[in-house]
Amino acid sequence: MATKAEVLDFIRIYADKMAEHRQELTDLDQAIGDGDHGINMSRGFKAVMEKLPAVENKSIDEILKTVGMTLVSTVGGAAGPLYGTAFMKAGMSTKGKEELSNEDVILAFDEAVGGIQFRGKAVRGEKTILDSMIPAIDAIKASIKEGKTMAVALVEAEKAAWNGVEYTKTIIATKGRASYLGERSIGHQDPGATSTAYAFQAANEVAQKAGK
Amino acid sequence: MATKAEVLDFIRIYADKMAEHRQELTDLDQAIGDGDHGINMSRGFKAVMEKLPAVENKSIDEILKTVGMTLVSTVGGAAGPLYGTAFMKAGMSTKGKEELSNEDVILAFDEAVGGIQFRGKAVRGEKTILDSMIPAIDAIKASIKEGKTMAVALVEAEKAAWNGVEYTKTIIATKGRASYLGERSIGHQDPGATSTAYAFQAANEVAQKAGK
Amino acid sequence: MVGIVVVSHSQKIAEGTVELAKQMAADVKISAAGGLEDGSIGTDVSRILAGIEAVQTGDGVVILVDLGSAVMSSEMAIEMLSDGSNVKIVDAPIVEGTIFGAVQASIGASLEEVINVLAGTKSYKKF
Amino acid sequence: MVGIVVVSHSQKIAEGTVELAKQMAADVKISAAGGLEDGSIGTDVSRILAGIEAVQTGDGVVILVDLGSAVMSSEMAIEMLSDGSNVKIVDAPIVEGTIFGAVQASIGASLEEVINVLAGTKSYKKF
Ligand SMILES: Nc1ncnc2c1ncn2[C@@H]1O[C@H](COP(=O)(O)OP(=O)(O)O)[C@@H](O)[C@H]1O
Ligand SMILES: Nc1ncnc2c1ncn2[C@@H]1O[C@H](COP(=O)(O)OP(=O)(O)O)[C@@H](O)[C@H]1O
Ligand SMILES: [Mg+2]
Ligand SMILES: [Mg+2]
Ligand SMILES: [Mg+2]
Ligand SMILES: [Mg+2]
Repeated sequence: MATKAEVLDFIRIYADKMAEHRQELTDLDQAIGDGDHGINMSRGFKAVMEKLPAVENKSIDEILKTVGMTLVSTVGGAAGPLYGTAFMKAGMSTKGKEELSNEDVILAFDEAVGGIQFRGKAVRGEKTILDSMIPAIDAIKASIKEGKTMAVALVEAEKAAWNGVEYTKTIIATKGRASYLGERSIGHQDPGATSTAYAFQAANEVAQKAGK
Repeated sequence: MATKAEVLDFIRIYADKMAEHRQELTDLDQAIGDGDHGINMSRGFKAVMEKLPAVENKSIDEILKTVGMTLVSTVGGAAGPLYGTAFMKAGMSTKGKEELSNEDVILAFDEAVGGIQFRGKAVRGEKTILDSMIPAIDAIKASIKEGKTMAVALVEAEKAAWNGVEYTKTIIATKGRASYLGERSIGHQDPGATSTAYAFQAANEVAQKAGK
Repeated sequence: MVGIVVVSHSQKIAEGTVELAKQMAADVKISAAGGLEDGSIGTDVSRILAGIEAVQTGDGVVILVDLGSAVMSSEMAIEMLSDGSNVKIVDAPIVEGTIFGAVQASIGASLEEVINVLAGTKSYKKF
Repeated sequence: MVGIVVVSHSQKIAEGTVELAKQMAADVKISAAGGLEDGSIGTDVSRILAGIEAVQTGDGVVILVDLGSAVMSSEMAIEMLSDGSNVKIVDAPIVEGTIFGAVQASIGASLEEVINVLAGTKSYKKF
């Protein structure tokens, strides 16, 4: 379960993390891309934080859609349309909601990852966001299916996300700019998979605070 | 025959003509190119006029090479490397000369047109400079062969050049920017062939003044 | 007239490309959607959207992109239009394609014709 | 390292292209030879010559051109070098080719390898 306050908290914590890890994400992108992923994400979430007060009293779908729309026009790199679509799709799946059940949360995550796949036309194993996002969502589903709480599920999800990040070091990039490097992308950690892992870290922190 | 003073006179008169016909050449280029041929030629010859005083006491080849080098770096369009190479090649063929015999003049023209062909890889009939230049040079050769004076030869040359300009209206461009228009280039007069006809007009005027 | 939008991560590239295209086709409907609002490098869906709207006369619009996120951002912009059915992203070299496309559009070619010419740009030989 | 010269009629295009390439390959040897000395549109043999000299380390130089006289001007610049044998004009899209070429050059590819990669740029699919 997730209240609107928790959703807002998630956005704020994620935004903080993007500011905090700006240099790390940028350095990762420097190695296999154009060295802007941290700049992009922190710029995008700074804009989100400016937009948030105007919508925080609206329903969850409006909040998520605003986040998505803001990212799309401010991130500046591939992460903009990708995370932007993810938040917009998640928003569309929570229409009118003031609170999300576990099923709603799972649906929202499914829509988010579906949005990223629609937008980026990538599959798992191409050294992208998907390589941490898909295992994390799978972990949530498995945990909830086993009857665990969302708080426990998100611990597993974060773990799975970071494992996914580690996995990106072992594979070749076939989507995005890192693909220009071909074989040489192997050995490097994907910046987008990393920024996604921070999203699950943020969600996990919110859930642990709420203790459910 | 051509004295150094006549060569200098030719350059000055041609420069004047490029300034005078700036708009006309630009308008022609507007129709089938990027609308800069008159701007290019007048800018190039303005720069030539600034360079000329420093070399006017040197030998003819030095003068012609200076004109070529100047055009190459100031014209800015295809006409720069083309006319630039023409003047440079003509210069190289007149090494050390203080005066040109009719044979020297013909050799210089042959080298000039050869330079344009080397540089632009075009042949006659592609709607370029060559379509007025080649018939003009052929006319000079024919006249001289018939025992006529250079002054008479240049009257014929100018006539042939303008006929060549007219001919460009009937053909499709297959070299240079006008070729981007394909069939639509038919019916339009080639700007480069036109600026070349003015060169023969200038040469003709010099010869008539000298009366030989 | 078919409109053209030049989507580059670089404002300079987008603007410079538009300038070259206008030299060849002064009256073409073309807009530069380059970089982010503050001039830094990237692509911005709102700028692309504004670019499309500025050149759409009803005859359709082609979008030329440089690389990477330019494609995804352009796709999003098209989706945001009330009717994006005659707005097409074309896979052609951004500078060269824009110039050839502008020449075609300015002579009144249809959207389909412009797209066809652009498809051929890749095989055009520069020398 | 193989050097790259970006020869465009537009100073903005040349400069913007160099910026994008440097984003992907910060240490690449690259120079912009765009427009005329006064910033207006055109190509200038002296600027190209200076551009080549600025990036030639002995490992060779590739020149990317936009269109029209950019090729002829680059050829003249090469002829004016005392040894232009390892300076090559490549037929590749100017923006896209420069970025791919910069990535290759920065990882220490040879002149031949860079030229090969650039030859493949035309068949690269943007989407
Ligand atoms: N088609 C795609 N699908 C999913 N993720 C992608 C795709 N293309 C790129 N990415 C992700 O985006 C990240 C780069 O984002 P960012 O640096 O912001 O964009 P850009 O490459 O445009 O500079 C990559 O590390 C990768 O994870
Ligand atoms: N390959 C070529 N060979 C001979 N002449 C050419 C060639 N390409 C272009 N030209 C001539 O150059 C003229 C255009 O010159 P200009 O406008 O100065 O150059 P640009 O096309 O670069 O703007 C054309 O009208 C044509 O006569
Ligand atoms: Mg990046
Ligand atoms: Mg980027
Ligand atoms: Mg011109
Ligand atoms: Mg020009």
